[in-house]
Amino acid sequence: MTKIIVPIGPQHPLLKEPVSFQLTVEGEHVTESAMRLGYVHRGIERLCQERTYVQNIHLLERICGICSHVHTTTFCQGVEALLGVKLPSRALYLRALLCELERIHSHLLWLGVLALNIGFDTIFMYAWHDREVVLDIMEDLSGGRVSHAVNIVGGVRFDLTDDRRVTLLRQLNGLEEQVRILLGVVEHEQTLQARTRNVGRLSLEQIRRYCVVGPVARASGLDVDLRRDMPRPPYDGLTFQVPVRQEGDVWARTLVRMLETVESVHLCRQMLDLLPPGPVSTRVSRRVPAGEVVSRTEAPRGEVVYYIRSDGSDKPARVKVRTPTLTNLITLPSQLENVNMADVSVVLSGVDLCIACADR
Amino acid sequence: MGFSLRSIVYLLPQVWRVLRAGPLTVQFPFAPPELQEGYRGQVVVDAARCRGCSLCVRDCPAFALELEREGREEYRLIYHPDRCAYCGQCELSCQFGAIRLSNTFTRATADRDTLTRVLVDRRPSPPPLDE
Amino acid sequence: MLFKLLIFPGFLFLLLCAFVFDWVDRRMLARFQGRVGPPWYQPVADFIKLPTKEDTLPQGVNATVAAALPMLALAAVLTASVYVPVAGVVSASFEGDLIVVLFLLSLPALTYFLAGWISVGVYSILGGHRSLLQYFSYEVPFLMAVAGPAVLSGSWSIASIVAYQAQTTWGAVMQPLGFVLAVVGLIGKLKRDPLDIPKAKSEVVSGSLTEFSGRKLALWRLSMNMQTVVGIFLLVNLFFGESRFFDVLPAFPVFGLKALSILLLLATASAIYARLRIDQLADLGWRILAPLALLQILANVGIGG
Amino acid sequence: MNRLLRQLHLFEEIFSAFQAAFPDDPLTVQAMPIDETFVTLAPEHIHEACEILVERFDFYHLSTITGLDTGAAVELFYHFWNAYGITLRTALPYTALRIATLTDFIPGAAFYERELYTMLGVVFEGHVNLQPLLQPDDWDGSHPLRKT
Repeated sequence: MTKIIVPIGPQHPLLKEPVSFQLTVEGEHVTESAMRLGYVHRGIERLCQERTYVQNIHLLERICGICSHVHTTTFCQGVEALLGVKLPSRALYLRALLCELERIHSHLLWLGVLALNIGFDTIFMYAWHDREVVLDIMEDLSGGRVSHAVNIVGGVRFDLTDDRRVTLLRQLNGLEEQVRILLGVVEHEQTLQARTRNVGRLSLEQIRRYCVVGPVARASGLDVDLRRDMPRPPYDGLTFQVPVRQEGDVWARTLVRMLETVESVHLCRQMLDLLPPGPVSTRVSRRVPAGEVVSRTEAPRGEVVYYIRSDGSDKPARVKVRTPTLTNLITLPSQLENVNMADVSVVLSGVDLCIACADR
Repeated sequence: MGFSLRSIVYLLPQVWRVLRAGPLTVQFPFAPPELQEGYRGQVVVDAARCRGCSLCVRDCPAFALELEREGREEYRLIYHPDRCAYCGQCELSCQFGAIRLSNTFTRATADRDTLTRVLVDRRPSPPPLDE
Repeated sequence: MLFKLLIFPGFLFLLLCAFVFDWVDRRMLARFQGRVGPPWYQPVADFIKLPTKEDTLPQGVNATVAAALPMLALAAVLTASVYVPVAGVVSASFEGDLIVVLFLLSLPALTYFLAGWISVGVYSILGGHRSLLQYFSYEVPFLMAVAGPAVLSGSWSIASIVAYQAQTTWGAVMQPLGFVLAVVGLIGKLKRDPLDIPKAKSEVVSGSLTEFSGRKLALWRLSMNMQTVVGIFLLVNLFFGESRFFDVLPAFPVFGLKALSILLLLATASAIYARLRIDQLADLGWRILAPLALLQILANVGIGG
Repeated sequence: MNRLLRQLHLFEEIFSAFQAAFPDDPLTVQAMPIDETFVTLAPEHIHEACEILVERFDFYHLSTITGLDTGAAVELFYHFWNAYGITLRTALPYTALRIATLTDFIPGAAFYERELYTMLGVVFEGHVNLQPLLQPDDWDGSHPLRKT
């Protein structure tokens, strides 16, 4: 059979962000793949060196259009460690609350994208409608739907009244009902399973060698979650499950993400119940003492790592950002080997591409 | 693989439920957008409170604010909405509560030149307002 | 005769139906998904918009063939419509017209494949391949399912099948399995969700039609929409023929109601299923649908014979 | 507290393993905030040290490799993680910006090394595909994160 080269990207209906794949296809069979990154490289690491810490928070928030809050959280956590300040515990709770809301939003968005890519428009609409509930909550709490700009070095910028807390708990109950419907679809719906089972399989050994993080790793049996394994307040005081599956295919990733969404709703509820009183921020100096720090958090897609080095001025000397998508992208060539052309969309959705994150 | 009649038509009951509940979306350009109370929109300024300290200009991450200073008390605070990221940092940086992001939705415009706005004008002879 | 060909149940009526069915379909799907859906004039607006767009073709494509293919598809569908009765009114009819209609309705699939074949884009070629594979998967069960009523009534004329149902009862009641298979086959024929494999957006962009634009694309769209209408009308005639239970109501609204019910079935199917893979469709077609269709025909021989 | 003790214990073991493997290297260890430990090594020992970490102590997860131009040298940081973070740091002089690749036993390091190669000009010896990662096709070969 003749070989043809099918370009996927930089612009293609399958991709939501520019990245390029060159697939060598025989009939309907993909034999080889090559990937090209860098279409949305904005040089954020370099820009960080030329802005103050205050400005950097807003810059780093724009690395990702989905998990923006977790980036600023990681950055602030690192800078606060350099400064040696201890945050009021209410601030930590509110920060984590928004992180968990963001996880729900990210996973629902991802489910919608997967559904769209396998031609399941209804689930796409449902998932994105439920995500809209989360976005509305976040907009009300922080002022922005995606870019919240609530983190400051030394705390957060928003507070929660008691009335709002009660309505929020009610909204979360409704949300859980909706998420459970979607979870049921993932568990039982026949055509969705037909498309996602046994596709893009990664073994535990591959996962470990490729240093894969997040739901992709957990779907292959790697039991790792920084919220649990590096317990920091407030997560050390909360109870939650880390869903792990052994199958390692796209279906397992879907299930893991949906189960995580349910867990996140539980976490939000716990945090609202345990929300301690007190101030939401402390005053800190604009200059950060010289030093270096590695800050890690569990983003919706996995571990986010920031390396921050300060030279004592109000601008960082180096900010290194490692986003989870970059690690997961490395696995794509081995996942794309010997798959059906129709499964390419499933495989690419399965790793939860966030090219803006990977390119920075 | 669990194969049952229910798994073949799993979504049917849900689809009927949604059908009965009616549409959930709004027709945006024809209907107003749904805004939350905490929404951070248009930048407004209380000119009387502004002291021209330029703290907001220093902290603005998008370089959307500009202070043209002609003397100690003579200055203009200029705002470029085309650069603004609506992050609200200026609101936080302002020590006098002069600048605020209001709960108003700002629509997109095709005309960039009309965007630049003078928020505070403290020049010796400000031009007449009716012009 | 000319009135029948051009106005009712001919071209103009079909055009109107194509727009109405397109709108109803989109609206129903939107409501299933919790959306508002397009206003009633949207299909017309779409159809007017497309011819005003620039009509381009990639280099190396035979312009005559590219222009002829959508017209051929449209002509085949229109010719088929001549033999399909609408509420008992039919332009032409003879013993064996069902076979002609089935043949004419499979012509668009061939033109669709050729459209991909002559095109130079990779997506078009992939889409063309897929449409042919899909054709082999759905066509046999569809033909067998549609042959069921003919076997039952002992005639290959659509009018006699309708008349036979008037004496007994709806074909869908006598052969429910055959009806379900025919609907599945129709979905495959119309390349609708969940069997829109040849034009799956996330995989092959727009399949065979990726390189088409302007007037040609408008013609393609029109032929697809008309195919939907003719296919649904055919199923109504074969499986929901005139029944004595509805004799009290005028024939035309009843016919419309039946056609829209089948459209509702199609819309529901697109709402509740994900797109299948081409090998899964071949599996479904040959391992499940074809044997079931054979079973139905055997049962029909038993009843009718 | 238990966690902290385990951490101390583990790092003592790692440190003595390093000392045994590289007797001539003046190793330094720093405890950093947020559960992180920095170990400074000579560049030629990095590959073996990483192998010890991965094979003997099961620090299977290489979080990333950070590169940093201090103005005097190019520093590299290998961030490993397994419940605790450990970072191996080394400094390469401008005259010899070469270091052995980790991709032979950690294929996941491929992208980080490619990025460092383009951003700072560090050559990873043995890397099978040392191509630009983020730069466009007409990249002029300059290194954006270099100070000079």
